[in-house]
Amino acid sequence: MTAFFFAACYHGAGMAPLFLEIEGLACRRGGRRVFSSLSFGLAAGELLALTGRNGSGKTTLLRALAGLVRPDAGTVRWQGADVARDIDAWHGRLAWLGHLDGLKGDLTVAENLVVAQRLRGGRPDGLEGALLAFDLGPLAARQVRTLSAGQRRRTALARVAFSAAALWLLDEPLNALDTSAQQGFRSALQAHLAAGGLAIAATHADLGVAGARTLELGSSLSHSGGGA
Amino acid sequence: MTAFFFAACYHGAGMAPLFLEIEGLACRRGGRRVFSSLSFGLAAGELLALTGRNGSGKTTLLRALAGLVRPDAGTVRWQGADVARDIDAWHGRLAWLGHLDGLKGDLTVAENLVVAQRLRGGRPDGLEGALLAFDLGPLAARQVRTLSAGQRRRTALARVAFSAAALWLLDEPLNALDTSAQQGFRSALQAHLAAGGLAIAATHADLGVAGARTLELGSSLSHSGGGA
Amino acid sequence: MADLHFLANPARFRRFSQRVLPGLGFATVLMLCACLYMAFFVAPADYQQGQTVRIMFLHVPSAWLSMMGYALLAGLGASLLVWRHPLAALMARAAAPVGASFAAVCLLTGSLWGRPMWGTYWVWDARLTSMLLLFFLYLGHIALSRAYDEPERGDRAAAILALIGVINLPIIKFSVDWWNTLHQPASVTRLDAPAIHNSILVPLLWMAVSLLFLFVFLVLLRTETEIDRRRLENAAAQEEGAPA
Amino acid sequence: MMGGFTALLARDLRLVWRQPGDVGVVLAFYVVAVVLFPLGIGPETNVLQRIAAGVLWSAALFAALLSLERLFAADHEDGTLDLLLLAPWPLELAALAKCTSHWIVTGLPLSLLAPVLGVAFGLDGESLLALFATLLIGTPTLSLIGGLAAALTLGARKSGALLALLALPLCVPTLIFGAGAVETLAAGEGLATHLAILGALALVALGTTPWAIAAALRQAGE
Amino acid sequence: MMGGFTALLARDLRLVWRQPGDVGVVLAFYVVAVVLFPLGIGPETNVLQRIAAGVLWSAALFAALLSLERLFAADHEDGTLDLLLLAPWPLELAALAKCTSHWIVTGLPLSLLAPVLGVAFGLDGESLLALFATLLIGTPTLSLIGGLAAALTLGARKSGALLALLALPLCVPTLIFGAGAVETLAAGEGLATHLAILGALALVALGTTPWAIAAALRQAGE
Ligand code: HEM
Ligand SMILES: Nc1ncnc2c1ncn2[C@@H]1O[C@H](COP(=O)(O)OP(=O)(O)OP(=O)(O)O)[C@@H](O)[C@H]1O
Ligand SMILES: Nc1ncnc2c1ncn2[C@@H]1O[C@H](COP(=O)(O)OP(=O)(O)OP(=O)(O)O)[C@@H](O)[C@H]1O
Ligand SMILES: [Mg+2]
Ligand SMILES: [Mg+2]
Repeated sequence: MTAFFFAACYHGAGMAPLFLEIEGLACRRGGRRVFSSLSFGLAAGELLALTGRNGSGKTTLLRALAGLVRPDAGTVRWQGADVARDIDAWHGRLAWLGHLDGLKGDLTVAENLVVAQRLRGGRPDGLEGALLAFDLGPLAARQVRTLSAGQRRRTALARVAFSAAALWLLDEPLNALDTSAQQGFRSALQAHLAAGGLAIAATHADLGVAGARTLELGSSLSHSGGGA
Repeated sequence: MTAFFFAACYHGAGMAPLFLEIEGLACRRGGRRVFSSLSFGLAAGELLALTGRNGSGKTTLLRALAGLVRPDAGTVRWQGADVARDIDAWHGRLAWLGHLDGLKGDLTVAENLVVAQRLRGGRPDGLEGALLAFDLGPLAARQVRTLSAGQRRRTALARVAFSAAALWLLDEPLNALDTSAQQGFRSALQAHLAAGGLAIAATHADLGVAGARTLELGSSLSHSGGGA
Repeated sequence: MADLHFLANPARFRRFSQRVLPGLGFATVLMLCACLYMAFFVAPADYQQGQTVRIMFLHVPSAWLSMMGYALLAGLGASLLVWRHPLAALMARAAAPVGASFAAVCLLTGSLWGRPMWGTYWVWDARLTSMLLLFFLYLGHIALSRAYDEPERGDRAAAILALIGVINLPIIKFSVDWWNTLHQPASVTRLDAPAIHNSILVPLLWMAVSLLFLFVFLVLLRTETEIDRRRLENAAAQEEGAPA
Repeated sequence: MMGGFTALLARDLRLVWRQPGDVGVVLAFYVVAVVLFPLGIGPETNVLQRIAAGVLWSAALFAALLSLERLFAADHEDGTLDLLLLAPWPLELAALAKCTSHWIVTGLPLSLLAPVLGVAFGLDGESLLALFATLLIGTPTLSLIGGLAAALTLGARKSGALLALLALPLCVPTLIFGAGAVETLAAGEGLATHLAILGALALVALGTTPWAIAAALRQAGE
Repeated sequence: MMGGFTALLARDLRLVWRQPGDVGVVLAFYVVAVVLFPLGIGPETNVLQRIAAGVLWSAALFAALLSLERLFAADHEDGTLDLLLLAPWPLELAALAKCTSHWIVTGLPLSLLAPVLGVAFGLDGESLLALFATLLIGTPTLSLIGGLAAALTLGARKSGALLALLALPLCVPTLIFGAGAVETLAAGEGLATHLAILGALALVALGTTPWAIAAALRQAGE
């Protein structure tokens, strides 16, 4: 399972206690403040579960961390350096799973993974492993448009696992997954964390990973800043 | 809550033990057989939970029941009559919730509900109740495109509850809902069943309704036909 | 530049404009009255064109102002995209319809003038067409800035368009030189001495100045309104409160 | 039954009403498209006058097609098409309602705008009236045929290529008689036959396309 | 960096390869659009010859615009645009790759097809060559400018017409010099200046639009 993580690229910087630091982050959508002065940190091997009611700002926070939404205030630091300084390098470090799966219906499952990896500038090695982890072997040659909702979600998750990125940003990863796929996701996530990776996942269900920290977004916390 | 169900329109036919009967249903997608000779029945006030692995055919079955997909074989009967005979009347009896929410981003939450009801040929009475049941009161005047994923899903569920249809067909209704919204959905569903309504819901999670029957679709069952 | 930065803050701008606007409005009205009088009663009729020459006093300044207005949009677009000046977006929103109106006036007076001069209201020559395109670019700017639900996004999209569309300005300016057309070549704005008689040139320039005052007045006034409106919208949005 | 029809029509018009700019945009596109041709051709008035009707009609066709592309696609993507398919009244009426709202929003304003542009091409009063009349009778056909093409391209993947092509050839008769009517007038003949033919084409389209559209939508829902 | 560019280009070309019909549709649209004008105008050869270049060029512009609408919209709707925004290389290159693939799929085949249609308009050999050359140099500009319009209208409330409204005015210089070149030739002058201007326009577009497109895409992702 861990075979397809380039562990070296985010391992070995053991002296830095916190990989990711968020400080005073604030976002607004459509003129409304979603959260403000949000601060927290995440160390290697840690998972942060974002919870909170519908509309509390989980998706917004994830998009702001990725740099897809420009925050009103605050900084995101990776190993001490502001990520806005070299946004391309930052993008190279993270893997994204949104509400939408980000797959091309006309390409097959395998092609989707390979293309996504090439677009990240990576080499598509170890495809088999990623497919296997999400039980996609028999579907590898199927066009994505002929897949069911859960099969598509699994493909999107396989893309994340395949990316070998240090930080996973996941928006409701368990959506549409059946129990065995949820189990597969859990082991992939645990392997990622064990290899020193970081993950932030918005979720309404229990992710089932021991030692996960939780950040609850919500009207009360979001204004005062939610410590993890 | 039950105020906006026209209970009369599907109550009072107490002599018929089974409202819905499915017999020998078979569907194929893209040349592959998804399920065949599927038979089951559902009486008034009953809930059937469709479970099964990703790709086992839950969505296909729901679409076939609604008449959106033409089955290869088999019949669907409502109070003894084949629904294919008068498909418009059949459509008038059911409420649909798909993987997609079926909402117009440019309309507000309240407008979406009213318009959907008008399109069903119904009168938009008791809107307040439907909004309240899913905690949508404060969002009623917001354009749907500015809502978060869960807020949209709640609006789609409110549309179903508002429809006063006898049969609810729900594809993964719990998707993207936070815990309190899940609770709200459960009470709405229970009220619907208590008023003599029927519901079939594809789900990977527990719906949390006592006395629900389960039909597991899957490679082993789907060929032999899954009794409930 | 320092001044611009100073005014980039909407609240400060509002204080500034409230102080300036009444005087500016008064001056604009006075000057317009004086200039219209000059243009229609003092300036002589042209020996070739007769009374129709008076259309020029409206036509030429509005052509200049509509081009200047678009250059302003481009400048505001740059300062929105590069420095994120919040005021730039509001001012661009305010300026676009004003500039579009001047472009429309230029087109209208031009074609009214064309009837007696060229025997037709409209010909598809390069100057006229590129001017029409300027009008379209204004329309595109207005449409784009209103095509988004989040006004900020409309502002930024329109700013990008303004920066690209600025290419049209030199085309308008030099179209008469690049293609030989019906339209008058530059006779005022030339490198050497203007080729117009002073009795017409002077009222023309005065007219241009007073219409410039009108332009500035309208843009400032509309910017102020935009600021108030944006504030009201934001307040309304906040009032809806924490979403359920 | 008619309740559903009017509900759908009202919904679509309300969606447009929310974005009145969208109508303006189609009109603006029309103006720009009409302006482009003289640009390419050059400013000789007699040539322009000669081809005015053809240009004004063809541009109307393009404007209609351009705005038709999304007629059903939007409903398909947000899942409301499923709700239409599941409405308890004939899908044919829904198809008709969609095409009607499209015509109200594009065909009608285009018919009103075309004569104004015709002035710039130097058309005389009678020709302008003929232009208006032919567009008013002809544009419903374009909306219906275009609606069919839009519905067909929603469905099976491969047919998309073949069937997008279908719209233009099907619209050719309307175009020929529409533009032809104005030219006939210039040649001193009456309008009546041309208008009658346009009317007949519209009736044929009205009598066939709603069923075809409904069938196409049903298979897109599968 | 270039790896990402070629990966994206290869992906888009492969998607087209999966649906070769989509290219066919654009070409067929072009043929039909070009054929429509003589139908509207009537078969007088001298008029046709006079406007041939204008028609062939304008129709190419429309064909390009029609196919541009979905350039970024498809990626936006299925979520792959987020992946492009999050790719660890400049978004400007992604914008360029998308426009390049659009040109390979439409501009290039249109340039090859136009001279063939030109024969039907009675253009002579030299004019045909001029038509081909101007289209070959001019169509990249159309793809770039159209790509910008597509990106600008992405998050906006729908409307291909808005796209056309934005793109058409910006494409006008290319159109004038493209169609003008063929006409100049007919008037006995050389092609060189026109081709040089078209080339200059293409370079200006190449030097500005990728940045503008990237900026527009970034704000659409918000
Ligand atoms: C709709 C038709 C017309 C349009 C769109 C139009 C447009 C313009 C524009 C854009 C300018 C400013 C050029 C510059 O400053 O470089 C201008 C200037 C001028 N126009 Fe027109 N024009 C039109 C018709 C006419 C007609 C019919 C006449 C008279 C025969 C005329 C006479 C002039 C003159 C004398 C100037 C001043 C040139 C100078 O000193 O720079 N225009 N026009
Ligand atoms: N358009 C299609 N063309 C071909 N095959 C399809 C198509 N849609 C679905 N299938 C296949 O049909 C089978 C059943 O799909 P369906 O969507 O009904 O599954 P499901 O039980 O709803 O799964 P999920 O839990 O993932 O939503 C799957 O194997 C899927 O790959
Ligand atoms: N485009 C938008 N315009 C205006 N407001 C928006 C927009 N998108 C989201 N919002 C609002 O911003 C708030 C946060 O939304 P967000 O999508 O981040 O919530 P979330 O925590 O992900 O919710 P969910 O659990 O439902 O996915 C919500 O109140 C939502 O209504
Ligand atoms: Mg969310
Ligand atoms: Mg499913």
